[in-house]
Amino acid sequence: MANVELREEVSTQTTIKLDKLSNKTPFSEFWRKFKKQRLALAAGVFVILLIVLALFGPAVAPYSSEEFDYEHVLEGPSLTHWAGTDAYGRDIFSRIIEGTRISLFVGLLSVLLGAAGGTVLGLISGYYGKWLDSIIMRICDVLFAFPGILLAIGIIAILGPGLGNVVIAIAIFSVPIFARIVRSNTLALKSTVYVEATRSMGAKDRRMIWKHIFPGTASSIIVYFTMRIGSAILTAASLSFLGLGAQPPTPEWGAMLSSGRDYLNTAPHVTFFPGIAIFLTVLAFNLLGDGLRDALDPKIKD
Amino acid sequence: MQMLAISEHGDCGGVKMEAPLLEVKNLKKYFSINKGLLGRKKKFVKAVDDVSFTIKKGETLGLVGESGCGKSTTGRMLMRLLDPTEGQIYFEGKEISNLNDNQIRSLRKDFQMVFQDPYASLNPRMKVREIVSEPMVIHGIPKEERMERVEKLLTVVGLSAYHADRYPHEFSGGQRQRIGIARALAVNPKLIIADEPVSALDVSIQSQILNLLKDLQEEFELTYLFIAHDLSVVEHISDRVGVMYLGKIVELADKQSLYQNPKHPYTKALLSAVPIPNPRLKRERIILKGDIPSPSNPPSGCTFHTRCPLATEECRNKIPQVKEINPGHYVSCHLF
Amino acid sequence: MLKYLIKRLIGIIPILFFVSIFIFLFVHMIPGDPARLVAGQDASLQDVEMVREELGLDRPIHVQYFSFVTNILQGDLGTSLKTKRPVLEEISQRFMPTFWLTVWSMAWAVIFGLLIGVISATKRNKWQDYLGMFGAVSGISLPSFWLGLMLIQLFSVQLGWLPTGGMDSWKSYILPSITLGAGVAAVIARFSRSSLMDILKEDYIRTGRAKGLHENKVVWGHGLKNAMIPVVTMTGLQFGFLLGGSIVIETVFSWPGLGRLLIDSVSFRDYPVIQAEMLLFALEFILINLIVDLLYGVLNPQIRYE
Amino acid sequence: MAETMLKIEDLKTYFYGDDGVVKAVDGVTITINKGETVGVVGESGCGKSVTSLSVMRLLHDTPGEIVDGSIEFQGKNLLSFSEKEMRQIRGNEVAMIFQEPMTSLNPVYKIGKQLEEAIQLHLKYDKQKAREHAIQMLKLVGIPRSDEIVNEFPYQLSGGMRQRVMIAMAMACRPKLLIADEPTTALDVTIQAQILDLMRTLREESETSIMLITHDLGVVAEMCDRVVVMYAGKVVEETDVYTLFEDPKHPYTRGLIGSVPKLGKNANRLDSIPGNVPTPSNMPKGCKFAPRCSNVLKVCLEKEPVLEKVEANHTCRCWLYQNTETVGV
Amino acid sequence: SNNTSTNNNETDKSKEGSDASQEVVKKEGKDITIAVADNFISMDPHDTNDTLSYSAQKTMLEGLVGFDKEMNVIPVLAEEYTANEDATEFTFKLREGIVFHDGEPFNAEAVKANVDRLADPANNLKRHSLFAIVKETQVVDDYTVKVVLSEPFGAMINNFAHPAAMMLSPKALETYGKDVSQHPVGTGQYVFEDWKPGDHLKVKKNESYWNGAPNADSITFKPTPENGARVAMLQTGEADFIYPVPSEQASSINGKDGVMVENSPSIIVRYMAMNTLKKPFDDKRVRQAINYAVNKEAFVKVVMNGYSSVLDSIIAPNTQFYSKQTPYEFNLEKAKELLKEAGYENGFEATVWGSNNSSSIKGMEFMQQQLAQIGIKLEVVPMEAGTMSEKIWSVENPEDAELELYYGGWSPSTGDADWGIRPLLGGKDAFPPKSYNTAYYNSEEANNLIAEALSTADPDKRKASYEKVQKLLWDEAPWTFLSVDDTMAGKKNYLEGIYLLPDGSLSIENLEIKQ
Ligand SMILES: Nc1ncnc2c1ncn2[C@@H]1O[C@H](COP(=O)(O)OP(=O)(O)OP(=O)(O)O)[C@@H](O)[C@H]1O
Ligand SMILES: Nc1ncnc2c1ncn2[C@@H]1O[C@H](COP(=O)(O)OP(=O)(O)OP(=O)(O)O)[C@@H](O)[C@H]1O
Ligand SMILES: [Mg+2]
Ligand SMILES: [Mg+2]
Repeated sequence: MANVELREEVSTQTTIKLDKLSNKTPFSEFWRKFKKQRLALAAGVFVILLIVLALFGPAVAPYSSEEFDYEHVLEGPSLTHWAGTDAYGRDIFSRIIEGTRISLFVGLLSVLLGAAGGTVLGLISGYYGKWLDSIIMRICDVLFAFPGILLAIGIIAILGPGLGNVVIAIAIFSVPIFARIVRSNTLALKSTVYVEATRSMGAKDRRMIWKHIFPGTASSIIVYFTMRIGSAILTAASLSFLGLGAQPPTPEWGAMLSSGRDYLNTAPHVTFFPGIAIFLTVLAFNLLGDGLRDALDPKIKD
Repeated sequence: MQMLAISEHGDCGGVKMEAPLLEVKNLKKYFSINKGLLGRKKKFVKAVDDVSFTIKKGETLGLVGESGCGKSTTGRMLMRLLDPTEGQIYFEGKEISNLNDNQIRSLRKDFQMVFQDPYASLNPRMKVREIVSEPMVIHGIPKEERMERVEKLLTVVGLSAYHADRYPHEFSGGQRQRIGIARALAVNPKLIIADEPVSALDVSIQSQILNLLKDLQEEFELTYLFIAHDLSVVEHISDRVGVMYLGKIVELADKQSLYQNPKHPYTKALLSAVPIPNPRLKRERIILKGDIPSPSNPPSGCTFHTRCPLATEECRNKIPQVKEINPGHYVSCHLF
Repeated sequence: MLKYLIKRLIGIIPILFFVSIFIFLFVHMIPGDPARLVAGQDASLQDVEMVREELGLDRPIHVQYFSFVTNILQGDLGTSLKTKRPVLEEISQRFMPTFWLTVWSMAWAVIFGLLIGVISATKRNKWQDYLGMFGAVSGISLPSFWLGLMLIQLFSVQLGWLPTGGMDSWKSYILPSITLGAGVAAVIARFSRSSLMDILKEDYIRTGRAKGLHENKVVWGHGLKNAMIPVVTMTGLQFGFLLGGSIVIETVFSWPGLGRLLIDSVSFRDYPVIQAEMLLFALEFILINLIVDLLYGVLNPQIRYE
Repeated sequence: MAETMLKIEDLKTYFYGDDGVVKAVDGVTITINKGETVGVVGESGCGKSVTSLSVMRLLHDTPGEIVDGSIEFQGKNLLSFSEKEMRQIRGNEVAMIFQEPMTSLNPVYKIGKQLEEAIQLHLKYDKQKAREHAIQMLKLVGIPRSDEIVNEFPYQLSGGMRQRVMIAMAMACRPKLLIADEPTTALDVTIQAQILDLMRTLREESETSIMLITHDLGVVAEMCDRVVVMYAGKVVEETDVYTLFEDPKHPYTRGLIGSVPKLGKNANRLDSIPGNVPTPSNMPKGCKFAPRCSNVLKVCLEKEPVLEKVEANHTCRCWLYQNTETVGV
Repeated sequence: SNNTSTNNNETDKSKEGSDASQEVVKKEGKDITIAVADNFISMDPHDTNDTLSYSAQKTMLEGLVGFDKEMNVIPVLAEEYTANEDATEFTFKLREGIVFHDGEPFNAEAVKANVDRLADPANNLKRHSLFAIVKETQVVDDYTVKVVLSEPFGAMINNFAHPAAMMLSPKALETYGKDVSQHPVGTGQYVFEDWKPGDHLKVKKNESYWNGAPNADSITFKPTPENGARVAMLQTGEADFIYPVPSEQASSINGKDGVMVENSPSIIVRYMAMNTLKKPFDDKRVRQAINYAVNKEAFVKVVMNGYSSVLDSIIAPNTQFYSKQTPYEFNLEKAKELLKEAGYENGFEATVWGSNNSSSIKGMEFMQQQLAQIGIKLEVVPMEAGTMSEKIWSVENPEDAELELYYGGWSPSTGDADWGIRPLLGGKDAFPPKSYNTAYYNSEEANNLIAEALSTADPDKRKASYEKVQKLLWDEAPWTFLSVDDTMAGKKNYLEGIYLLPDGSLSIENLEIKQ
């Protein structure tokens, strides 16, 4: 009898309609906030464009990036060569298009590796705490204590030059950054009531970490990920500037910038266009990151 | 029939008066806070300091006290979310305070918790269905059964099945608290520890939840440890009530004697401090002076002596013992 | 407070220990034979061996580490393999230029960054905010060496207002510190904006307004001091960025600082100099962050007594 | 008739947010006389705080805007005041105590400085005098060692003490009107009793008018002369405190009083108002309370009732009590 | 020796677009700033092995004898010198009345102190090797000094002419000890003022210089590694003279702002060495094919921006005993044919190593493009100096060498053929790590010819041998022969008498400021 009564009361109590709020998934919520940010949206479109370029670039590029023409070196922008030609008479526009793939590859892959490593370390460190935490954090401190570029120079000196090693170098010094962010997020999430609730049900560590804590850190990881891509591209460019980056004739933007810097007053377009490409790309990733941050999690900061 | 399944143990439980469902003996929890160079000199927060009580099957024990007096810490120790510094906890006669994490895990389904903050206690990234079925996943209940049961549970707590595929943020506070309760009920617990389950809710919603908890208790023969700071709420829901002050239970009695005939000066003051929603009722108030002392630096003797209007020299120096002044009425005060 | 300081200083020791091992291994892992580089082009194989022995590079690595550490503890950083001058002297001469460059960069970055941040936060979603933030994001998005070269072109070559490099007058600080500080200013601007925006939502800001305080006083007095707390921490971390940035910027602006010395020593495999310099970087970074933590205590009274 | 201190008439404060317009305050009328304490009760989100912030004109940092109505303070329309004029009123003639004592004090400044700021600004005291006055105020609100406390930071104080500092700050310039927005919600019962006691004493001494916002009917019963009940941005009932508890008219008020567990009354079940407070995005047409009302009429679902006098000194917004003539209006 | 004199306007490449009648710009004061590409390492001539440091030292220090522009030995601090028959005793008659900058008299004692310092192996000086043969230095009288050798050595006077034998004040040697490298005290035109490593080195006019005070009041050397910055310094007048001028910018700055860029052929050769121990480079036809496949004119134009000339022997024309060979003309057909003969019809893959500065990267990239035309895929690996030394000069066993192709340059500092050939292609004894035979080229015939040339002092015989060896090596093609660099310096047009010597060192003695 009590049963029936209970049910009746229940039915009268649930008169509120949820329909108006329907389909508010976390994603739609995110999208609603994100699409209001014009700049970030534009940046997102630009990034997508870059990715498309990276995938199909060589097909669209008017020339091959290695096609040299010693008769037409260092020519300024014209109808035939939209961004002019470089010291070997190669079409700078085509090279920039092809370079998109490389810069994105370096940016994405290095940060991806760094984020993966850092996330795992951060989760472990934050979740288990104690000596594990101390050790991981001390290592991060040590890595932190050195300027990123310095570490990269050293790592490349050890591993040898080349894009692959640039990726590894950037990944390595991205690790502590992600580790710290994820750790602090983990610490915060670990003490949330819902994680405690799960623990009180008897969940194992693995479940707690992957089902409850990791998804909670995901938004900061994504935001940071986007922003770090920008700095990874810049670091790669700096390394190329110091002669430690991509190998010729790879049309890596930083390498193009670096090799063109001797023509700064004779043929400024050789540095200008790759410089703009780097600037716009990094800008786009930063703006996108900003937008994501505002939409995903207003609490994380630089 | 499924309803029966949920109340399984309630049916066969019967009345076993002899052994209490839960027995707590001399429970203590000291949090250490590092002070001094390299943390060598340890300082303690005596969050819970020598607490003993029992809860019988099917009854509700209310625990009241002001903020920071150790109510939640007690609750969390019972849930084994915290390890007691000292003391024993017996569940159905079996000591659970010395089990390790793995051993306790399977026992966890017998006691569940309802949390104070309905906004924070649900993972915002999970759908209601996942939230409610999570304890079942953890305790290995097969999928088909889970799905069915989630919907049943939602109905039981006054929501409907079609809420299952929504996210917590789409619900109001009261509804979320219902989801939390549904989750707690999912694995047929015997004991529910409710840590201020209504204090974050509006009055009109609070009464809904209180009614629901009462109904569920009746239906599933649940046992509650009900933690709250609102004396009227505790009075409403509990059979027996314990009053805590600075990590200690200062008075513990059945509801009637405690509210009608409070013994401890603190209980008296507390009761008189509650504003009564009746403008004509002008009561004699005992306004306590001063603030609640910090548990990291508790007063000597009776911890209440700094605010007690009746404090004597003895109170300052001697820690009072718990005395049973009437059958079932325990007080810890030098006056008795 | 003093206790805290002592505790923190003691806490540095294990980090430095890790750092020293790390540096040592790191430096020795870099391929390249300093003995050959020291001996020079004309050297015979025997000469190289002699140099190796003279430099102690033929000893087992742990012995080398041990003597490295004991020497350091005795205040002896060794002698440069390249110039044969004491490393201490080598580094101390290069320290001030980098120090001042860093300080000036940081100074303008903090001032401008804060200014932009505060304006953006108070003029939220107005054109000032958009302009400020676009500028800030641009600041982080520019390759610093490119910015440096462009500034030289514009201000030195075209306009002839400022020197291209060197360290002769206050004027020579302008371009390098702008270049070096741009990224940091941008980070500070963004950070202080979001920090201040959070703070301005706090209850005590409302309290300030309810008291009848002028809006400026609320923002600059009550808001900023609180907003500074996280900004200060982050600024400390940016020093690391500056130290790293100086490596590139010093090359561009021919700055006689540690960054260039490091590049030179790395290519010469001048172990003692690299080691000492990396140790110095690490120590500097750690100390700055210690100072930042103390500053944090000054800003945040609650920390003080812990 | 007593002197009118504050007269809020048909105040409408809307928020323009992501999901469109939120009518947080949608036609609120409250009058407070000199020396009177008026309670404002209602569930969370019904617009109590927004009403008080509207009076203080402190909405400019939110997407909120006063779109209609008038707020008269001592006969002057506050809505026509410039920001500068408002600053002279704020903290001076009208002061406010906020809900959260823990966060309403600036953590980085000493208590003394925070108190003196307003004193120096409004009373034009010099530093020395302002300090003395601050210490005096702290003594008045019963803070022991007040000359030391002025040199301490908020984190060194307990919640009750901070709330007392807030009260001292609000009272420092002898305001004519004090708006207390849930001043005791965050505090423990014994501390709440202290604070309420203190407010009562202060009121008696200084004849300040008080607008006391709360959702605790016990506090209302204890403190107020008159009570305004709000629901979903609107005043639904207004009367003196005795009538409210003895003869509540509006079904919401009745439900509210019934759902509070009362000390000593041992009911097995509480009355409860079913359903939830409507959210801005699914505001019902007609009477906002209709979906939860046990006495719902057909008209309730279609048309919004108006606030109308049902007895002398008792107004109510409910179709059950509406005259047919007014229905037509 | 036939080092051609450095005629600034000898080549007209630099003159394109330049206005020769450009007005002489105004110079405030007589303080000269010279921007250079690198840091100075030491100011102790006895312990120096880089040209740049010597360039600076030469403003302050002098030797007993020196070289003139044609690399002839001329007296400087010594009025005359004599050697005994069997070349074991060299006697110098010193110029009288000269004092060091610190007031110490320059006399036989001073010379003895310097030579003894150099001769003592315990001092561990980098230039000890040049004087290891000295047995004893005797003070004959105040102004006569006699150096006795332990064995006969006819070319000893050249060692004395080397900057390594410049004289330091004995007092300075005593007071500063090793630190004399920070405090050079000599007899030269300029007096050391201060040196902030990495920032600047400043010398000021020596008013009492024995040969008349110099023209400039002071000279400040500023190491400016970044090309653009160095050029900008010259443009803005922060520097009065810079070197090297990056060839990329030479024509654009020349003739503007009173800037003159001066270039002249150096003795620096650019080449790509091929490891002849390794397949496929062990096959002469492959090596020749590569030589045919590279368009040297294009190399000069693209990589060197026109500021170099095509290399037509293994040594530069300004080097002693140079003999011109018939260049491998650019002929892809022939190259492909040769490859086919060698069995590499479809080309092959190889890796080229080189330094990581931008011009070297550019050169390697050019090689990559050129060789791609005959199906050879080059991987370009720019290496930072330390790594390269590890990769190339740490390999003890030639068979273990990973090196396939090495892109580099060589400047025979002594300006003679021996030093231009033997360290680079002189057989096993020159293999890394001993020396610079990165081609691992070892031919009996060539080794014999080199030895033959060394075994005689007769210039004609030597010339004949060197002619033969050049012809042989040209045909053997252990290198891809590329170009001879120009020295590139930029100056303001009020400066005269300052120029670069073919070996890239700076000559400043006759500096004049024209106003
Ligand atoms: N993890 C911890 N570390 C240190 N001290 C703690 C910890 N958890 C709780 N405490 C302290 O223990 C005391 C009791 O806390 P507890 O949360 O049990 O109080 P409570 O009665 O539940 O209070 P509230 O009504 O505010 O929830 C408090 O003084 C608190 O500061
Ligand atoms: N800054 C704001 N931006 C948007 N909406 C707001 C803002 N402040 C308040 N509101 C809206 O105004 C309505 C009324 O809020 P208000 O704070 O006045 O409620 P309240 O009655 O004081 O509730 P409580 O008892 O919880 O303090 C709420 O529905 C809220 O959503
Ligand atoms: Mg609690
Ligand atoms: Mg409110």
